[in-house]
Amino acid sequence: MGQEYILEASGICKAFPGVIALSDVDLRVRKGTVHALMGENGAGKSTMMKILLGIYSRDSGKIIFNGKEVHYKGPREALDDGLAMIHQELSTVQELKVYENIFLGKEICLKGLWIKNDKAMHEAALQLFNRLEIDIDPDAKMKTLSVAKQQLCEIAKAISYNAKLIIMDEPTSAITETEVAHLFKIIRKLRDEQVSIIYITHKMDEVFEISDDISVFRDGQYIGTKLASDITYDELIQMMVGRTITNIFPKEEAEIGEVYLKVEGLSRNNEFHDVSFEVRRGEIFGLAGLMGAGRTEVVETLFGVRKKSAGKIYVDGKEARIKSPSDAIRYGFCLLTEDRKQSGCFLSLSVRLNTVAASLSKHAKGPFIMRKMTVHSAEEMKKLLSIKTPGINTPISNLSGGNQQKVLVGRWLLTSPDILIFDEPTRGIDVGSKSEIHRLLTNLAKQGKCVIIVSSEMPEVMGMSDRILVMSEGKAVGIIERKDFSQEKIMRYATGTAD
Amino acid sequence: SSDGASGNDASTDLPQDEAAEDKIVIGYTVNDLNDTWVSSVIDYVEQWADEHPDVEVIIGDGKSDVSTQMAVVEGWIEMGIDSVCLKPVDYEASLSILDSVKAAGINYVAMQQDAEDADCFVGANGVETGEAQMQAVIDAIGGSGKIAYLAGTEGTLVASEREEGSMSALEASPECELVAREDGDWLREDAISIVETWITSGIEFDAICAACDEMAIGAILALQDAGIDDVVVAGIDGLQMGCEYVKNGDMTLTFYADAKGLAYESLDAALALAKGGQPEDVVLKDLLVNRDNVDEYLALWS
Amino acid sequence: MKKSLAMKDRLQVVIKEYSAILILLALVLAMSILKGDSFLKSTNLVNIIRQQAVIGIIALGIMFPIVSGGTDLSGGSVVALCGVFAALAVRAELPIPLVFLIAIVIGALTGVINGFFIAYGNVPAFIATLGMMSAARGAALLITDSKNINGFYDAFESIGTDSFLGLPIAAWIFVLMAIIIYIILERTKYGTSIYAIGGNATAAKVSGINVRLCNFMGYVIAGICTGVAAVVLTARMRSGNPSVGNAYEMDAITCVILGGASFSGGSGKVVNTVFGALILGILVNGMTMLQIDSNLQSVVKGAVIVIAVFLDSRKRTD
Amino acid sequence: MKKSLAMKDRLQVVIKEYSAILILLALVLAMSILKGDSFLKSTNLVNIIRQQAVIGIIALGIMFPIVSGGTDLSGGSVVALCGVFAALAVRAELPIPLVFLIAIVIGALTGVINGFFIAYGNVPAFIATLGMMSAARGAALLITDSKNINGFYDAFESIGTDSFLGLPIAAWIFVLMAIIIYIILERTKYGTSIYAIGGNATAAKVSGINVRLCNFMGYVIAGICTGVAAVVLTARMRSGNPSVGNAYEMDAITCVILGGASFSGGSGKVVNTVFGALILGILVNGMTMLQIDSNLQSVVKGAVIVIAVFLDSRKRTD
Ligand SMILES: Nc1ncnc2c1ncn2[C@@H]1O[C@H](COP(=O)(O)OP(=O)(O)OP(=O)(O)O)[C@@H](O)[C@H]1O
Ligand SMILES: Nc1ncnc2c1ncn2[C@@H]1O[C@H](COP(=O)(O)OP(=O)(O)OP(=O)(O)O)[C@@H](O)[C@H]1O
Ligand SMILES: [Mg+2]
Ligand SMILES: [Mg+2]
Repeated sequence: MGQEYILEASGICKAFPGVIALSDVDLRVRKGTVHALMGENGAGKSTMMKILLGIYSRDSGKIIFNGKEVHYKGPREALDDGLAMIHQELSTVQELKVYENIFLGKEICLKGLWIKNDKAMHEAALQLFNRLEIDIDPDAKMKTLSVAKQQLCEIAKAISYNAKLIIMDEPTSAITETEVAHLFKIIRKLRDEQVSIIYITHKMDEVFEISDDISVFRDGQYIGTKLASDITYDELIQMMVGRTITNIFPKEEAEIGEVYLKVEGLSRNNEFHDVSFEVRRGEIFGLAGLMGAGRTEVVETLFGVRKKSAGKIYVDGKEARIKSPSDAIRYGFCLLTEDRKQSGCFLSLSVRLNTVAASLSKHAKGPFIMRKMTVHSAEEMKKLLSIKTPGINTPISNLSGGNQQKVLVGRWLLTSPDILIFDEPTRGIDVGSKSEIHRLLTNLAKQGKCVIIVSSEMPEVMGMSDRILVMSEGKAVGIIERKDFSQEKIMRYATGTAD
Repeated sequence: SSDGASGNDASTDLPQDEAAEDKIVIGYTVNDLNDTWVSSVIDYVEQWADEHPDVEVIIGDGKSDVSTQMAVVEGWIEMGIDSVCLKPVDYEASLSILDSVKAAGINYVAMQQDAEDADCFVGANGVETGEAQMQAVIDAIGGSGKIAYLAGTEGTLVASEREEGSMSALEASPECELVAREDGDWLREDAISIVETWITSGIEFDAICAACDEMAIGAILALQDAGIDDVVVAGIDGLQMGCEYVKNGDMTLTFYADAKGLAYESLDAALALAKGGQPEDVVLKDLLVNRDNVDEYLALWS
Repeated sequence: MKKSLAMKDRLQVVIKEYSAILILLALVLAMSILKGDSFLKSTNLVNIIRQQAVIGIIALGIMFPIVSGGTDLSGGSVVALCGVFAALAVRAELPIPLVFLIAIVIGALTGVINGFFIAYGNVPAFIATLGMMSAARGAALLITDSKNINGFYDAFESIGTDSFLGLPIAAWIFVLMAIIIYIILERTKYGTSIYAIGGNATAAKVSGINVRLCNFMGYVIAGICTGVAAVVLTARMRSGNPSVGNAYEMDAITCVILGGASFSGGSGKVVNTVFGALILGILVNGMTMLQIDSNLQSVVKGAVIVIAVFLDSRKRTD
Repeated sequence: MKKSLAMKDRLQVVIKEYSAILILLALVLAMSILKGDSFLKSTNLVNIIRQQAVIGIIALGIMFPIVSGGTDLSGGSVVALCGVFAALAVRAELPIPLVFLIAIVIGALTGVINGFFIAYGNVPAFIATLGMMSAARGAALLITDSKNINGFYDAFESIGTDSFLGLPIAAWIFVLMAIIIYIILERTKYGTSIYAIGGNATAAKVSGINVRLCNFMGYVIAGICTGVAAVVLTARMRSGNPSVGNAYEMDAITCVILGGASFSGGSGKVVNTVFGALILGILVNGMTMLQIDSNLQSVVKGAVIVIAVFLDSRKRTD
């Protein structure tokens, strides 16, 4: 075991108003290794990383990077020193082109001038993408890319700094297995080039696949570091949550009733065509596919966020005319969207208002909001979903990513929906909470509700669903029954190599 | 050579659409059409235009902005009109407008402010009016006492002229003291608030001299609210509203600024110039209106 | 230990949410020292409230556009347009409730136009309301031929002058409007939707809120408030003046922002807007009392507003 | 098949990005039909450019605050303040480059103050620049004692009147400024940072961009542009007038937005801002030529701006 450390942080403390995010935390990363950082939502992982980069100032502690003690005042200095980061929340500039995003802050300029050299940047971006085997047009505007592709751009951007240490804060939460495999190939190549990686994720199998060392945080405290080869799955979970979790995907057979939701020939311009399926009461229905397959578009169209160009939707045998999300909610739909920052959270508002936002009518008498009722509901959801927050009146922006996601789950539970559509429901959620959410979905199905989950995590869709609809390039290629589930089969459908 | 550009010559040079109508076209531009007094000038301009069906009068609003007024006149020059009457937003800028108007061979009537190259001048002297107003106020309080002044919008020509005149009259009367001065922005509502505040802050005054009737009325409303009725209030404009306040005794005096004179004299001059004549300059007098002669002026409005 | 931390936190939250009152207190203190005898006189304090009633009522209405993430620049012109109609109604000897109704309807109508273009036409709020600013001014001047409208009956004028229980009627109307707006914005479903939209319009839409309708209604409410303000202004001036209200929208927006609302939407409290209006009022009143040169007043006013917000935002980030 | 789609797409992109020119063409067409002979005269077209030079140059500078997600309301007052200083310099017979320098320094100074409070003091741009609007106006009036400053030498006045190669010098300055601003905003690293900050300030920050410094610089550039505009205006007026420039900031912002920039920041093209300035110019010039009643002009101007942006935004969403 090489003992040369690229990064040694010790005694790091950080407090936010009302929260102690980190107390006396250590982290040592060996040169040329992949160091996984694990911990529940709100454990302080992202905060620690932002402190390393100088985005947050630390209250106390010492950081030695590449042999010298550092006090970064901002990301600029860190980046210049060879410390780059892929952030948990997408941080792309939507109006700029892809290559402009990649070279943001480090534009290639004409010699001796401040004038940009767009051609050179375009070329360099193309080369970078080729090296990483990513198929994205560097000239496209960022906003025309799917979330997954934007995530790939972020990965490419971090790599383009030629850093000595790259921090990856949940880089795979928005991408599918193919891209994950691809990312791992890149990571291994980087490791061989003596680049170190801090890899934060909630996906257990990834950790064991890619990492050399594993460090665990819990409640802002440093629990320990182990060699990945020295620790078992259960031990790791024990370290993270302080207890053991037996079943991550607690699928229980629910009684399948009659068809409740029927979708016929749903189409939308050039996004997807002729998608038809039925979901029965008590059924968990999965949607799988590669990124860009159009799953998000299908569910958003179902929910009235996007306008359909053809097709019919039946709920309980009657045609449902859905023109807007409020129509959909009236028919008993709910939709947990895939991008919580863009279309989920009201960042400046309190956890309480975020929780009740979709069920205002339920918390009102006539036109008036009953504050007490909202407090009650918010507290209830906080308890039910074990949301970690100083209080329900804290702005949701102060919560960790996973806890924000839980608030959104709570928001939809409060609408007591009949048809639950969850698009990437456990994105960024830790193992403990993940199994809670899965249990919750199972229970809802048991109560006779329809559940549709879209997930890029193959074990999740396969573990949870009764049937899976696989999509490929905007078409529904086939529906697979639970008894026929296998990764290979789904992949064959998804890549369009089925028959 | 451009000096003698007569209407007859010009009409043959004009672009077709003007020539076809064969009308004399006069552009009449003011500093700000929405000023209460200016709008009554415009009424007389329209009246004059009705009386002269053979002449077309175009009205241009300076909107209190030099560039706007310049742009308006530059547009007219392109249209090839015969005469321009101009009440300037800004005096120096009007000289630059004057240059381009003369360069295009168009007649120029200066209003309110004389300019050397202008073909004719029609207007009153704001400094004199201000001086006469303050003198009348001083007389009304018996030659000695405390006076507060409500000025027009800072930086506007008329406001500074009137204030300059008023202050020189005040300096000439050592018995009188200026106890407060504020910019009332020509507005009634600002004047109300200012005078209310003066009263509560314990400033005592025997007279309020306001640079226009609207502000004088504002002062009166504030005084009435506070139950004060022994203060001399003076304005300038002498329009219907002001005269009514003089008539019922709330306003002590105002000055009739000759709106009709400004409209008629300048348009007559512009017409004469367009026909090749050489009209004389006209100096208008702003006339004192008080209880004794107010009925004369009220009669103008009936 | 933990408890005292919580207390401190709570205090911080209070200071943060109601910081406008601190600025207000600071100004009051400063004026009391400089000019205590006349400034603290109850008639003066009542005057300040009355003087700020018009701006304050407009500011209350503008909260809806601002909290929902938009803006409304038409207030100053619309107050003139509504005032002109109110004055015409008064001159026609219509009873007071009808005068209010007419002004409110005209105000609401301008709000409908603003709201239509902004909420349903995707026109940026700045442009739509700037257009309305220009159009409403033009309309007011066209209707009146640039002249004042006079000849009011006494009962109407009393809105501007009379008092009730020691407070001028204008101030009562301000208080009443503040309560109504408080209830609508902070106590109803609709108001919560406005905050949500300001927080994140996409998320609001996905949560089943009719974003367009709510935004639209916000501009209508802003128009209605401006209509009410117009009646108060007209009664105070005892005439309908088509060129009144110039730049009132700026003062109104300043009140809202001084009250701590953010331009990016999603925040703002009604009571703070009222404080904001009083801050502006005291500033102007104080400078008039101190007989500061009126050009210097512009400089001081600008500086005080910026520095107040500056100190405020420093305190928050600490 | 795929190719023709791409062509159509590209056309759509062009229409979307340069829609200001369509409005411009529509207005030119309308005026040519209504009043072709006088409107299309080259002297008239040149006049329009000269008339819009001042607003246009201010608008170019305001692009930095707007693209970075802020705003600048101080332009109208700052142009007066800089103009006053320029006029004092001219009266002191200083050479033209020095006059420009002085106006630019004063403009930059106001920008420094704005930028300091906004970028480093977390004061909302609206409030900081509104404060500057008030303060700069007061300062201009104080310095001049509310009077004009006259007595210019001829060479200076020629900036406002003379032509070079058929184009007035004022127009040349406008064109030159447009080119400089184009290069800074759309061709340099700094400009890209401004777009990035407007698009996503957090992303910009984590990419190592010094967000505060870039924002700060943006306000300074806006001030500098206003300084240049002030010299042109002063030369055109032949005097330094402390009350000039009222509401110029609104016209300038309108130019930028008519050019398709978004208030939320992150978008906007220099050439479109120039088109925006010409659109406003043609609108005013055209209405003067058509002899539309001036109050009606306000109504028409407001309506045309809103409807232009409305049609534009409809076309985009289609
Ligand atoms: N800007 C902030 N202001 C206040 N509190 C914050 C802020 N950022 C984080 N926190 C708090 O600090 C704690 C640690 O958050 P952090 O984002 O580091 O967690 P995390 O381990 O990354 O969790 P996740 O897995 O959900 O991303 C949380 O309790 C969170 O509420
Ligand atoms: N805003 C947009 N503008 C234009 N095209 C878009 C936009 N959003 C998505 N697309 C395109 O639509 C297609 C499908 O999008 P998306 O990748 O979100 O589907 P998905 O199946 O939900 O994938 P995933 O959820 O894994 O990202 C992609 O080709 C994407 O480029
Ligand atoms: Mg995190
Ligand atoms: Mg998706």
